[in-house]
Amino acid sequence: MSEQADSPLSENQLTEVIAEDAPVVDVAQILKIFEAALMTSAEPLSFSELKKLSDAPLETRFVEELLQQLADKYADSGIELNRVASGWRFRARPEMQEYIGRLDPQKPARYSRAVMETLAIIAYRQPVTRGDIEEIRGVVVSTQVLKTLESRAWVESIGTRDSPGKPALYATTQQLLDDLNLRSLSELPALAEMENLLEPNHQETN
Amino acid sequence: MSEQADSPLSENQLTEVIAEDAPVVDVAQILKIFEAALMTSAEPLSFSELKKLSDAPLETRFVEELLQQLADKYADSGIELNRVASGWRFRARPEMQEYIGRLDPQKPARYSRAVMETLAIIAYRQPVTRGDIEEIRGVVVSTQVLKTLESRAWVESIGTRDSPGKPALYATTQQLLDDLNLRSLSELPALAEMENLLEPNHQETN
Amino acid sequence: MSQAELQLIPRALIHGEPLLEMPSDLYIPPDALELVLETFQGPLDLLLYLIRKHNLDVLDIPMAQLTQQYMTYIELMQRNRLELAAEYLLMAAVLIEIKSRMLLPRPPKAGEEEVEDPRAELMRRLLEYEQMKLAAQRLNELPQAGRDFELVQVLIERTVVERLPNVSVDDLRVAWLTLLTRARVNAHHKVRREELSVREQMTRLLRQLRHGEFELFENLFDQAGGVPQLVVTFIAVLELAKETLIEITQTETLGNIYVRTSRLTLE
Repeated sequence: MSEQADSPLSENQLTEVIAEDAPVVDVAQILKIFEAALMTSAEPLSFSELKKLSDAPLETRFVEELLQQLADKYADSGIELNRVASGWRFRARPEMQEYIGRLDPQKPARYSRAVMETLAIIAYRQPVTRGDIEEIRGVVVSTQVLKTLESRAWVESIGTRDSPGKPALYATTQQLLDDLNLRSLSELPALAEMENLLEPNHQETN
Repeated sequence: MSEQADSPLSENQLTEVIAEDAPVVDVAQILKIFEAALMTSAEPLSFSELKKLSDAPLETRFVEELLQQLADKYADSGIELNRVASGWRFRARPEMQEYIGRLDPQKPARYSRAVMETLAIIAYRQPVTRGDIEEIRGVVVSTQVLKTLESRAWVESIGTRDSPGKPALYATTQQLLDDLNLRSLSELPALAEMENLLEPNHQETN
Repeated sequence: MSQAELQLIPRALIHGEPLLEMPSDLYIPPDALELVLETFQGPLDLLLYLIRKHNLDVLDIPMAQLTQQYMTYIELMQRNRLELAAEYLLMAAVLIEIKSRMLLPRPPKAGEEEVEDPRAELMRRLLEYEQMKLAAQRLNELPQAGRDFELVQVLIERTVVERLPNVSVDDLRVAWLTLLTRARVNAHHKVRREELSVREQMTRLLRQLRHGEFELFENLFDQAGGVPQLVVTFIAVLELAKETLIEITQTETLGNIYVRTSRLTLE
């Protein structure tokens, strides 16, 4: 916890980064503002939003350095600064959940297999129509399942396919990535290789 | 910012406070838990809630000391730990508001054309009924439009016309003049002049 | 039992017994059957279960065996009058069709043409479904905001200023010009030139008469405003009378003139 006391980048080091004729940045002050903004914002903050918080123009590289400094400050605490799809945000460390959960005995909903399979198909095969999802799952997809995902803002309709009936095309949102603490779709768990699935269970795993 | 590195109460000092046969409290851990819980809770946390966060029983006096330590940790940051009627909570320091307010996605609001035209008609033709406005605009005037203007206290109904249906008569208010920085309605651009601003339809506006 | 299989099986108690595995003789208590039906996501899921449970090769499905097992389930479910989704029956038809096609003697190879395995499409669908099923499981294992971790949300007290639109005199001018332009296009909307102060006086007078009582005519005039003001007010009174917004009465010749709003409904 002593890093922030002992080894922050000095102000000189940091101000070098910004344009010479720009107003001098009060690093300690801007760090406080970033901290307060990130902690109070309901949504992750993007670089462009963070830049708006400063009177002097800031370069992205400098903002990144400040964020790293802030992340280091919380390296040994109950919360952490993360970068996710739509920006930067603080979260409680997952290992705190066990305790925090005691304050609200209501357990958050776990989604049914129908919901999760539909989400997986949309995530890995997007954009897909309801028909595509039904084709893969082999059953009718209820409107309720899609509504659940849409009301969570995890999937959205991004247009229609140019085929009879103009079916809506579904895709996943940034919100899904944010909620899973991911930066991009490429960070989703890799799909199981089809070949591995092909292997019959000949070898008994007693 | 260096207090938490240099002068936390030592574990020995703190554990003395709790009952001798109670499990030993991991002060660093419980501080992290308090921090995470206070940062993520929508409501202030009371002593009894904070005590629930610990596996070992904690005395109120000890919880208070821990909170003081946490408050000190944030003494030089963008947020602060406060005690309020129903417990403890973090909040952004008031001086941060000015900066964080910039993130509001609120764009300068604009009134719709319907609202502006209705206002213009009431201003220039008062007192008028809704029917009069509709006749001039050539379209139905929605209740919402009039409500918008009334809630702004820019127009008010000053009576009804003695005709079928007793339609309300609308006029502009002193508030409108104040907001437009005018002393009287006669300071509004003269209609006659304005008509000259318009090119006759057949003429070319080169 | 493999890991994949474990995840397929409902974690439920049937008559106090955990339902971990289908009994090999396929006898399933009726209420458990209902649960099983709810547990399987459809015919593909049920088929996958049977294939994995019996260590069948997806690439070389013994159709007779699989079809027979599948049909046993379907019959059991029907016997118990469980409402079977149409997909299950459709799949039964598909299985039987594949099975019968495999029984037919293969036509002699005409040239290089390969005869497609009637099971190919089913195999493809089963594998694609299984891939997505596993993906769903892994997706569900990812820590989720609100379920597995909490987001930091520190209070900020905002001096809430509702930002109302600003309107300038110019905005009004633009609005009016738009109206004028339109009025010219639709010639029947006559927008007359008019002295604004008359209108202003009309509004002022109506406000003054709002109480609904008779008001002395003279009291309507503001002497301090000078002659132009008096004229404008007088025109306003006449205009209001013309629009039947006010009543003007005089009980005797040269007597006092009284003015009131015409049966105005007051708010």
